[in-house]
Amino acid sequence: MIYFIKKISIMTFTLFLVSIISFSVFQIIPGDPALSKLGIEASQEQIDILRTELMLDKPASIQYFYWIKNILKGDLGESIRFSRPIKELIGERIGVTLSLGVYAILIAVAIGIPLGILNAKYNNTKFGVCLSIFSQAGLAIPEFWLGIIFLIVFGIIFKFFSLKYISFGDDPISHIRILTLPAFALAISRISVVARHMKNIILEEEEKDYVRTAYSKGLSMNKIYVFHILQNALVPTITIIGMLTAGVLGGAIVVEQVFNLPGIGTLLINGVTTRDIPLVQVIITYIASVVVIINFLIDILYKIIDPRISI
Amino acid sequence: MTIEIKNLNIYFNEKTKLQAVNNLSFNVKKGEIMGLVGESGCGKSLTSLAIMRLLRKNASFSGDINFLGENLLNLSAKEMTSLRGREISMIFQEPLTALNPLHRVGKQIAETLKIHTSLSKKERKEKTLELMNEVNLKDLEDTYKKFPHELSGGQRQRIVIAIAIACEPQLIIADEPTTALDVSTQTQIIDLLKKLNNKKDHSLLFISHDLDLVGDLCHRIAIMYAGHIVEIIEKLKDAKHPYTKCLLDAIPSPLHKGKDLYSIPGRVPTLSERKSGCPFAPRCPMAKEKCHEILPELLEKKDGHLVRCLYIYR
Amino acid sequence: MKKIIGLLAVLMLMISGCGKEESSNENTLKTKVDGGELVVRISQDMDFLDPHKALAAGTYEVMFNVFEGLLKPTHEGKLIPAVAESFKISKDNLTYTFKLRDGIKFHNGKDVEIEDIIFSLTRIGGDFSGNSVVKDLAKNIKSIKKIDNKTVAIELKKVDGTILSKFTTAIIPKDIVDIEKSPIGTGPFKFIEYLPGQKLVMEKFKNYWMTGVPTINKVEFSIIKDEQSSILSLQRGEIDLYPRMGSIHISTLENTNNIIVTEQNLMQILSLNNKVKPFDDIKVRQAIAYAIDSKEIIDTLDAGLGKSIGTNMSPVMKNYYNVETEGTYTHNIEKAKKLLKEAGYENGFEFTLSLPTNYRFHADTGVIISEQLKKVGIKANLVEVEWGTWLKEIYAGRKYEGTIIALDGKIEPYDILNRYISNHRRNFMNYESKKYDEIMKKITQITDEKTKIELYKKAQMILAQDIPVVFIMAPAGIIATDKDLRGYTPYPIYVQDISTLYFVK
Amino acid sequence: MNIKVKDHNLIIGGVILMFLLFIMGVSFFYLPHSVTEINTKLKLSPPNFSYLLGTDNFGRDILSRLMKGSQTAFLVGIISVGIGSSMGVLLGAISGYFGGKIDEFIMRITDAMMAFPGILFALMFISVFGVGIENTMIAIGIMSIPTFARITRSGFLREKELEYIKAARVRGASNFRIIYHHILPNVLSPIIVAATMSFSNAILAEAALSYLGLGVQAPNPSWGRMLSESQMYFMIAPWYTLAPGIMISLTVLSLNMLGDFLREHQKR
Repeated sequence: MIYFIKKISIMTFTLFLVSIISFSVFQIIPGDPALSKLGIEASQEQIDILRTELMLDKPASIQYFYWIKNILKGDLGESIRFSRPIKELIGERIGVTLSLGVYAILIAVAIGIPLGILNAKYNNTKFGVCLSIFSQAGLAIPEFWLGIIFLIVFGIIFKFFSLKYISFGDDPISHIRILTLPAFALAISRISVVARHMKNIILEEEEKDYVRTAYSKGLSMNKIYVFHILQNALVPTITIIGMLTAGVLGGAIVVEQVFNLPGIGTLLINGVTTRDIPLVQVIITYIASVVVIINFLIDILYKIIDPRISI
Repeated sequence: MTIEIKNLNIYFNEKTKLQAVNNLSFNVKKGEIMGLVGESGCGKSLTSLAIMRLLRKNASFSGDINFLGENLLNLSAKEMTSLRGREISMIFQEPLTALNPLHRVGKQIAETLKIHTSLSKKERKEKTLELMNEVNLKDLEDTYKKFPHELSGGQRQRIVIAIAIACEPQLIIADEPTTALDVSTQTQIIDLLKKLNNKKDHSLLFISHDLDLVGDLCHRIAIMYAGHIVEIIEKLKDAKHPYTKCLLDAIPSPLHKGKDLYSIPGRVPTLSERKSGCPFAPRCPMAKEKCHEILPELLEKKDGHLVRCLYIYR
Repeated sequence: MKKIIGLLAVLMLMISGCGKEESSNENTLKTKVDGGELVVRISQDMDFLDPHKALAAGTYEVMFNVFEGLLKPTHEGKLIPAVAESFKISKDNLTYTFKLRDGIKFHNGKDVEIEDIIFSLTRIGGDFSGNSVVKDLAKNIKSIKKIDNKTVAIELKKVDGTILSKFTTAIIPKDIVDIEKSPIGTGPFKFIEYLPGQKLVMEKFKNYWMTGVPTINKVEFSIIKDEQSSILSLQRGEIDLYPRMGSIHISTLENTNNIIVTEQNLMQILSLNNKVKPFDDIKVRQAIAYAIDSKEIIDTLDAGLGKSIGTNMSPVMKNYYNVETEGTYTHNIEKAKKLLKEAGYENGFEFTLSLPTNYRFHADTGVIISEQLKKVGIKANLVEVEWGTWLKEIYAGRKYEGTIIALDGKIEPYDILNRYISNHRRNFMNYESKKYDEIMKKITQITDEKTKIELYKKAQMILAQDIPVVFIMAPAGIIATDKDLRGYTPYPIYVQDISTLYFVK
Repeated sequence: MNIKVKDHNLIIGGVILMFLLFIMGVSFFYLPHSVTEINTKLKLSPPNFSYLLGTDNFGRDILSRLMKGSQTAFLVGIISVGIGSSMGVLLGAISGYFGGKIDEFIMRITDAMMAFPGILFALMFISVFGVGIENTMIAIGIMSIPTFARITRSGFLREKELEYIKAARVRGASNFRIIYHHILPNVLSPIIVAATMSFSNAILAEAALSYLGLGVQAPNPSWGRMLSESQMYFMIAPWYTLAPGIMISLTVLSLNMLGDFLREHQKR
């Protein structure tokens, strides 16, 4: 149990650091949020009223204190640009980013693992070479470029995928159909990451003694792969999924921009350009916290699955 | 004759082709415990892997290993798979890593029965408990459910042995089964192997680098050096070959009290350094000039005592 | 070849009537559809739904269909009565009496009453953080008196010839609780919902006072920031109206969609900070004006459809526009070099040209201008500036040497030209001219249309000669619509009038 | 030398990288056309004899802009890997070697930094310090510090326990000597592998940042910027988008392959 508590304390400290980084970074940002809100027409005294209203004139530490106090109370503050509670804005749009992220990770794992196994099995053969080049190519293509090509090839030429976002609640099937393209654009580079990891792990497991014992028991190669090697290989694969989350969320920001999906990625970019500091701070902390929490959960899951390590 | 190996050669083809085992010939009689002894790197483990056809892809071999009337080297992968575990089985050196960490030990024993026998699930469990009992494991039901990391080294090796004897194979190969264990467990495992060999009529090929251990356990002992068998004897004390004698001198024992311990000059040549002539010639105290040119034959001098040396029994 | 035919087709459209889309022959086969759902692409979110607070042009463009003032602008740039039926101006030009249009209703079904007008016009006074139109009006209102249930008299503090356009300020119900959450007005469309970053939806207001309008049942303003995905949505038929489209996409869309080219009330300028050396010297500014070839910029970036202009006024303003200002500084390298020599910069000079990042059009113009200036030895270092910083440092702070931006026109010519008055808050080019200030002051004191037009033209000529900024072009307004959408009426101001649109089948 | 299938990473990766380095090398001396000079009459013309890869929307030659862009790409890569590795290795060494409180603290900071997806970190950095090639490089550099720190730390932890370190300590070697002379050389190979990987990530990050309008400034050409500018013309002039996209993908592919080769080589 001590391991569990230690892990939680580490996590909270990391989250605390995350909030400090994302808060302080935006304190020294040029450009004045009040001005960009009220726009070029506003008079100076109007801007000052808004600045005091938003406590922009108080020293950073006090602002941070209030900010964290409110977050813990559940009030994430109000977006300057949309003058609406940030919790609402994120609430409306988080569904898009999460379903996109989960969908992308599922694709990456569903294709990555078999690809990794094939890579490992045909490691030094001609076929193996083509496979590994193919999976590396996935990593090499910039996500947004891939997105654009998908958009045009499947969006226009084949008129395959509609671009109008439909939420899961309204119509789950077309929700998935619409998210397929962006999810694939996001997943392609992750597939190669998963495949490479899978291949390395399998190659490592193949050398292990228990595989030789299995052979000596008279098990056929395929059975050994399925019952012994893959199971042992799957345990560390879970940590890969943890690693993917940061990359997928980062990629989602760009892919949402290309496919014009109303996720928190587009909201963030919108916030950065319009200097909507409260909104941007909350979103960045939110994304970073999601990454930290998921990695924490993966760690715990990893311990539960692997009997060798007791909590 | 359970198994007979004739002119077995094993090569490694990394950059160039290297010969690791050089036309090895020996046999193991029914119910006999045959020792295969030599310093590390002499090719003894390779031989065991060759018999099981578990050599790495970059190794090639020639010669024949006759077992149950067939040459194992010519069998197809499928035929070999059905043989392994049923007629030949193996015990490994590292009990810690020899078992799959994610499966319960009981299940790993039952797996062998599942492959080779048509016993039902319940019957397999009973047979497994029976086997665990035979290898002197305690509170069987509980141990059955345990994972490998929850058992001690000795217990784990007993599980491996249980796996090996599950289908009453003709031949069991034990590749340094006790090296990784502490001395007390070592003697228990050796006694267990002796007991099992007497009770059942399987033959045991015992591979080790510990001369003392092999001396007590085995009916016959083959001493290997740099890919060749240099001597096959029944009792260590009547060893004739200079290498065997040097090995015996190097064992600290009360007889040599007061004398400093003897150690063989030089070191074991690597694969690429092996030259023609008697392999032991460069380090042999009695080496003559001819030893460096001719590779002596392994000749049978006296009933069952074979020696590969030009000057012994002249 | 394909491209040339495309351009010809578009030019043909131009000639066939400035923007007002004539029904070509294949149209007669199609019949007008009653109702229908329309999706319009817009690029930015609303800043405020409260009409009196809204500042962003993008918001007025959309909410023009929801709110109406006492008066309402038309596509010819005139003002017609809306909530008011008629109005009289007193002899001393101080009191404006409006007669309420009878039977006019709010979207919530209630009749519009005089109290609503009084509420709307008093609400904007005091320290209410309203937009400039509303603030200027509130500053000049002395009193608002209810004459009877149908008429109201508004007394001004001092005569203002330009006040009329301020009466387009929205009239909202007096008992409204939160206008931001539920915007209610008298316009042709009723507000339904607004999801920031996604869409704003309106539906047809059945008992709108103007008969026969609107036809469309439901309008969704879909917020798509990325130009590429907007084009694709248009091609896939997911959006029906794409205002202010980039000219480069014309050839892609010409056979799948209608393309309407209009003159926009928008002036793209290269602003040179008149307080910063060497731009304080008029010769240097003139040299730059001669060095810049606006024709090449128009051909490259606006498919040749934009119009080069000589002053801060677009031809769309018709009789207010001073035609003589065109061509004051046609492209002439020798003259530019001569002027530079006279100003003492024979071997040129270097300056920083700051470009706002979120307007690719201006950034590209900067690239071309920096190349053109090289020919006369002037080195323009391009620096891209993030929009937030541009607003604070350059627009408000005036800390820059050169920048490129577009100034959108207003319905009232005075509001377009007042930026260049010396002490005006938004005079970020730091232009000071006594002569210009006097003319602008005189304009506010008179209400006679003819003399005002003369003065406007004189003001434009001064700007053309003094050239505080280089007037590059009035970019063409390109609108792409669904094949079967008709009735698009372009306005001289930044609005999308949905009421005149209809589908044909 | 019998080139075995196993070395495919080295062969293909190496060939592509040589080709790219060759292009970059040539670009220092000769460019088919001027990189900035525009002639609007030739805008968006398809690949033809005088403009091998066609022209962009200003009529500038795409090929020469790509060659010049290769300089920016490698510059961005080298500098950001330089920043990332120097800081990262230093942090990793300290926390790995000394352990205890410092290790805990540094690790928590790297955890926190790693929580921010790469692009987010660069986004924050650039919106604070402004756009431009220098800031892009620093931002991407900082982004890669945590990975280097992690790898160096695990390398140090592994080496620290080995005998030859204890032996060095017994001989009275100073901490600095041990770190510098003994441990670092043995930890170098995983760092080199990480360096190649983060070099290719830097190029991808620069492209993504330019797409969001925050990367390298006009008019000096960068692949990322060309890619983002050209996407509007995809339907009219597909070659304009494909050229930079392919260049970026090739560079990243070759670097990843070399990285894989080094990683496999390092293990044996």
